[in-house]
Amino acid sequence: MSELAHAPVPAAIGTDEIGADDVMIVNAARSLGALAAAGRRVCFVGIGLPSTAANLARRLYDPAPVLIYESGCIGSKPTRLPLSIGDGELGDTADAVVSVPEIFAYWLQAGRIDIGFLGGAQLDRFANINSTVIGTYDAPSTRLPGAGGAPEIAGSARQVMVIMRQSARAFVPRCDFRSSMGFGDGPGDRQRLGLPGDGPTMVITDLGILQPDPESCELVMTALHPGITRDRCTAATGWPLRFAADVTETEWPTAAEVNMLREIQSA
Amino acid sequence: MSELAHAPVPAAIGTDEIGADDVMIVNAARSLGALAAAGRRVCFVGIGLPSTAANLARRLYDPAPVLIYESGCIGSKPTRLPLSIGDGELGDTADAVVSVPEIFAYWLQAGRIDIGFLGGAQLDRFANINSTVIGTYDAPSTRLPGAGGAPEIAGSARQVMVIMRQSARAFVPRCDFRSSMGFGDGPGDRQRLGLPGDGPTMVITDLGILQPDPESCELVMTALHPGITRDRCTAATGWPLRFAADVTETEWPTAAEVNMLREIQSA
Amino acid sequence: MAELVSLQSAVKSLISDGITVAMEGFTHLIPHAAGHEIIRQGRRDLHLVRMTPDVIYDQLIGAGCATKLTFSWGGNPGVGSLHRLRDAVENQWPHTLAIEEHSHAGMATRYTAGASGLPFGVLRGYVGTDLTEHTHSIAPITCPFTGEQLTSIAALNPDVSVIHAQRADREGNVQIWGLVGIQKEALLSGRATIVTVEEVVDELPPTYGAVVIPGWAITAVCHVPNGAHPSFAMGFSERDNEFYRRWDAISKDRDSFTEWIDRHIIGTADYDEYRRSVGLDQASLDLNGLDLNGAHV
Amino acid sequence: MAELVSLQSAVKSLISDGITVAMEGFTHLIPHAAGHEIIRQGRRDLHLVRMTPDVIYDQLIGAGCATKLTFSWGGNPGVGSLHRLRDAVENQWPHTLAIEEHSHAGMATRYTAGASGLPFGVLRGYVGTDLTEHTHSIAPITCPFTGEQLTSIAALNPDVSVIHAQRADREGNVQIWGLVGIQKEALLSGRATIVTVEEVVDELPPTYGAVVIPGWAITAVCHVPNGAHPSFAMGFSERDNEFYRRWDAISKDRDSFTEWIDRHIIGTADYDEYRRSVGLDQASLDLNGLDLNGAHV
Repeated sequence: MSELAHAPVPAAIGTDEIGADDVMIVNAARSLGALAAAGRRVCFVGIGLPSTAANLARRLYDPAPVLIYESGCIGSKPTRLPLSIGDGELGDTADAVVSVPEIFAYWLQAGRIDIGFLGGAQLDRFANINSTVIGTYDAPSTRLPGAGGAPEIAGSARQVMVIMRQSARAFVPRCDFRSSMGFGDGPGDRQRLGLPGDGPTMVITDLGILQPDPESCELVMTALHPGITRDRCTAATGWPLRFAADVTETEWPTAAEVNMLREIQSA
Repeated sequence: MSELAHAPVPAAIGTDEIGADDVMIVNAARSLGALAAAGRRVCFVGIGLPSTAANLARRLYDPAPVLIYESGCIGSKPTRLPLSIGDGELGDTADAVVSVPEIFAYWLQAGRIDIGFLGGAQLDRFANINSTVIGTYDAPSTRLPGAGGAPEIAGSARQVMVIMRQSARAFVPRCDFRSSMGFGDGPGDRQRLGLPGDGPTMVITDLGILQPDPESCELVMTALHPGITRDRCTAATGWPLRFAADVTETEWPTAAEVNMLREIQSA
Repeated sequence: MAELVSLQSAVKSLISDGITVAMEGFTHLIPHAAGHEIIRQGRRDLHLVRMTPDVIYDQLIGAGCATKLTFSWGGNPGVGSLHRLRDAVENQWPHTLAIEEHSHAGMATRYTAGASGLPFGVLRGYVGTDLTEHTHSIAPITCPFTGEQLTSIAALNPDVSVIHAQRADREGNVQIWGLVGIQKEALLSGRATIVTVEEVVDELPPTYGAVVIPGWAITAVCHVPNGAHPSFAMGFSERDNEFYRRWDAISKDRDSFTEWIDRHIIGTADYDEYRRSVGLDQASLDLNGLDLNGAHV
Repeated sequence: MAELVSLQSAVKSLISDGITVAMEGFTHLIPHAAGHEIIRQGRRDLHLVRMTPDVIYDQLIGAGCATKLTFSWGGNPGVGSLHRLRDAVENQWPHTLAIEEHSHAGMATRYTAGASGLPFGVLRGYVGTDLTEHTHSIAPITCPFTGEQLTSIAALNPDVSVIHAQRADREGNVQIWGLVGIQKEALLSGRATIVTVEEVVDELPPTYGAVVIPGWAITAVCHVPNGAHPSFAMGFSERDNEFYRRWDAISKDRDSFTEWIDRHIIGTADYDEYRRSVGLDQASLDLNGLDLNGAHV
């Protein structure tokens, strides 16, 4: 837990400690809620942080995001957070359950997914994601799980949201391995490669929010969470981090947001 | 009805008249029964005569043929003969119902079909089938329904059985249009084109049975139904019909066969 | 997010002259009511796509709505010819009809590619047939790994895809069961989509063999009970084989066909009126006591 | 026509050293009992194929059964790393493991092509990633109709495909429901197939969302109740998340892993004995009163 845990806590929340992850998750949920309100509801979610934030948004907002899981679940409404992508709960509460080939072909590849919601081990300045290896591919210092569904989610979703804890180890100038394509080596790469989606439009971290510079496609800090300094962000970023002209401060999680998060976490 | 209708009827059958179609259907059913006994059970059937003969075989033999319909029905056991390929009865009685793309991709194309059982409007000496047009394609004298499922059934089934009424109009030297490939223009054509199946191994008609000559692939008469003369067959064939060295006579339908046929027809 | 609207307004807002329309249903769930509404609204110059044109397209073609047909089998199943289709192809009546012809496997592959967002699909098909000489939608393709030659076929993405289904809920989530045929691929390949349904319910009940398509993937859902007749909807009706037989007589002759269309389709305001006009009342389609001879045409 | 046989004899007769084996189940219905039997029979030099290697392959790899792995995501879902897989890739323990790596969409396309009798499949995928540099199974392909460049991928046709399912009847017809995942495509892509099932019944009862695969398309069906544990079979058991967490500790260390394998798998005659050995009795897997802490490992 970061110093956020010790940040002044509004009385409204009572004694409940709000950690940096809570702030990150709540902000991700808010973004999904805003996108749903704007008509971008269909969200292909990975397990872990994306699934937690997406389910929080589903409980907080109307219209709610429609959750798609790569196990073939369309419109899942789990009452408890799944440990795996294929928990029975995801199928039991889905509008439709389809095969794995179908979820990727008829739903993702066909362009029916508004938001691809991803995490990763490494993220670089052009929002490419590494979930494969740290070090070289043939002699890795750390073998990570691998790409899974991410390459095609990153390619075909109308837009991509990333949720990751920000640190110099994870936010690197260039990924050791490019598992999923963000903006490649910069402007025009996605178009050149014929990737239909807009790519990563927002990276939500435990420190704030990064978004691609419209010109350079480089991720720049556009918002900070309360109590987070620019120096802290710079230190937690492996490339010379730039800040947007108008960096905003995110709103501290409300009692309603935190209580709902606790409810789904404890379910 | 041919003169068969007036052929001497064994007492066993009582007064029930046995027509040329009955003889054709019963003989087709026998062939399916023999193939099922030899382990070739899975039969992709077209509607009409093939469906009637296949259902007769299913009721007469154990092991019985497994009936596959292009509407996506696997293992249908209809109690009454379907008028269309998609009668509800076919789905209600099936072991499995799958989508149309799946029946063609996972089941036919993958080589899981033992016997493709087809009819047609025109059949030529190399067992190619025309179900598209009589006359030229652009100005047809008769527009037929078209190829439907036949081209891929003829290509991918391990072997093909054809059931057709024999006449000089239907049994032509060369089809006006090749809707489904038999042996093309002769030996080696299927292999040259990479068609996996053996092609038509048997054509059952109201006059007898034709099979491809192992050398030339030309259809030759290998069996005649009781009371059918060679001249009759020659007159009913548009090419100089050849007869096998040992032309056999088929067995007259038994009471059991005819009674079962009447039962499924009247159901 | 599917809108629950009337069939009239769905056809009016989505189907305009000259577009490509696929109306699917493999014997089961054929969207006949939607076909009638297109005739009623006088659409012209349509490119109609369907694996098995069937009576529904015989009506549209005879009524002069179409100038092109893409299909794989054009007959009256178990009965014989589609006389209006034949008259159009053989005698250009009521006018010339361009045709593009495929096999069932080819059409299924085209819809599947379209539903998958791919520009083409691959199959083992057409080889050795004359079909290859009469379409530009297929081409040989070589496997990059084995060198084997196969057939590639262009994806189908109709401007509008129309299907009939059993049920929808108020969010427009659609439930289909029984012979699902090509319904899902045909629907998901459409740039816009219309689904007519037997009933609209608050919640879709669990149903054996059911496929559910989420409402957010559908443009319009229309409540049209018995909207598939003379085709059927498993759980709601049986195939009206007698109507298919009667259609042979109605459609054989241009005058009797035209009279039938004028009286029962052009001459009726909507599908309910059509059903009364041809003598199909609710009772005759009630599963218990279904009267297959109820179609007095 | 599927033979109903014991798991031991199915593995003995169908799985030999050096072949390619796919054992699928996307979190749901993972054929763990079959994996144990392969370890027990001491198979070596296998090429293991699976989208999500998971604990089942961590066990096979650590036990030295495999020299190659084809996969798309190799982790302990919701827990962390697969330590045996990592130890094999990072430190060649117990020996070198060659890997071929794909995306989920790519693997799904490979199985689908294999199940369809095609040598390759086509997808929009891999573009812009480094995955393309480490496999010979993908190649660019150009659409013959639009000129667009897409990705082609070689079909998968394992020598043996193994899945777990809920039910079979005496003819070996198999019924699967819930998250059907990649079960059907993985099974139908196999040159030979083994299906372990929770129960064998006289007749398959209608079940919501069920997929049925005919027995004549399957080589061997084996009755292995709870054969998916710690994965689950909808309608019979719940995922034993606690076991997945415990596996992290067991597998972290080579000695504790080896001791666990020797004691509970090599040291047991069959799956029933294994289950007693790890303290999983029937009661602990009864859906009513399921004890997620029942796995004393």
